[in-house]
Amino acid sequence: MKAVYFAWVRERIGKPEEEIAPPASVATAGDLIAWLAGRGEEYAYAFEQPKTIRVAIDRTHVKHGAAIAGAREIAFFPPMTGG
Amino acid sequence: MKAVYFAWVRERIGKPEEEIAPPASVATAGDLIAWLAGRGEEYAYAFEQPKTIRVAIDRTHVKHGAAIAGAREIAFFPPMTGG
Amino acid sequence: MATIRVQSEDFDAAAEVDALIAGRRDVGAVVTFVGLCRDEGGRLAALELEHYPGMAEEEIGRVVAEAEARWPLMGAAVIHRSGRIAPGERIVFVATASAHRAAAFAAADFLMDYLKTRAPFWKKEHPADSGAGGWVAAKDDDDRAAERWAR
Amino acid sequence: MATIRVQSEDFDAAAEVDALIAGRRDVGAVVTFVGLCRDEGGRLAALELEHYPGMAEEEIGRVVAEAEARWPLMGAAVIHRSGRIAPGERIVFVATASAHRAAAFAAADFLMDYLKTRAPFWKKEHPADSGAGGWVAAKDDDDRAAERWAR
Repeated sequence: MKAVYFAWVRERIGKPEEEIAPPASVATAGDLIAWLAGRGEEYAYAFEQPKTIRVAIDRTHVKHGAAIAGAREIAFFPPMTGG
Repeated sequence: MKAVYFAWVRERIGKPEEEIAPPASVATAGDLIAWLAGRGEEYAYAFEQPKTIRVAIDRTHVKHGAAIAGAREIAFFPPMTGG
Repeated sequence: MATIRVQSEDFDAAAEVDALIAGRRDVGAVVTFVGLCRDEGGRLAALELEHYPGMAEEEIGRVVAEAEARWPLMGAAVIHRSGRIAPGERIVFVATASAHRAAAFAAADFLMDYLKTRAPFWKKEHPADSGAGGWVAAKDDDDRAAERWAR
Repeated sequence: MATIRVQSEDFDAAAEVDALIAGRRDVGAVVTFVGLCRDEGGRLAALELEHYPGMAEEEIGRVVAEAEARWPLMGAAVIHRSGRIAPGERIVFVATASAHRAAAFAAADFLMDYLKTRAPFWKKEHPADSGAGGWVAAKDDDDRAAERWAR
């Protein structure tokens, strides 16, 4: 699946998107945040406050408890500040 | 003092304004409405429902209990429907 | 300084907004309201707007001053037309500018509610058929809307 | 059919309103909101607006659909700019058209609150001095404003 990052999540990780292949034990958006946080210090920095991170699966907002099975694109970003 | 009329109050009375000289016993806006209503059938028709009539003294909304002493211009009109 | 005008001619809402924020870099929010003449399903040929010259402008000024006392406005404009207005035409314009959206929205909403119930304007309907026109009755809804702002 | 656009260029609010009501005689009320870039007392040189292409438009569409389900709208428009925006420039535009003002005001207010908290846009500040820019933090106020509309 494709992971995409925005705003300071993108800046901290250092890339806007990447293909990821989490193990089967990673079932929810929250699991995926924890798994990504373990991939290196830039990820640990981006996800240091997991509760702050918003997630969208296939361009729809989801909660951290949402299942990621079947997702093609998962986005991680800070709370929105548009408008 | 000058009395001015708007909307259906004006239409019923048949004139937009006139000079009036009520007796000293006419102390309030409400008194003035009652006095005007006795001036003829067109006035009786205009003021048949006194509570509906709004009053402005010298271009400021007032209640029927407001004193009219010193007023130069008293306006009588239905509830506003602008906007 | 607020813009307050009663006029028979149409207005240019965009130009009024531009004037409100010209040269400013502290305005974050502009809310506008435009009230238009509806044809009421084809029933209406036109509205005739009567007003109390002098008092109309003064009362709008008092309503704007009240809004400015309640919210931190950086500008406000109210334009109300008088005379004959056809369906689809603009009747009234309100604009408010503030640093933040909550004040701009609340002030514009307040201005319209207070204008409806306090500004001395009266609407008469000219029907599309040849029947006699009638004065529009004041709405209880408008009184209730204005009462929302009571202090 | 609502107008929904994300674009880097400025927009013409008057033209958008004209398009919303063109040829109609049943619209009685149009409310617009324009959000502008403030210079924060001279501190700010510009804002950089990042967005999630595709999702931004889709999410705005969902927010507009929610507004249309809640109020009897005759039209709605949302335009949100992206990229670098200087103080005094427009960032976002919302317009709502309805027969009556209460629906138009409520829907525009709702759209802004929901856009702020749901549409995937992020603001980064470019300071007027040479210091590093920073991402704007989401405001609790905005969350509370959005919660006003919870059902």
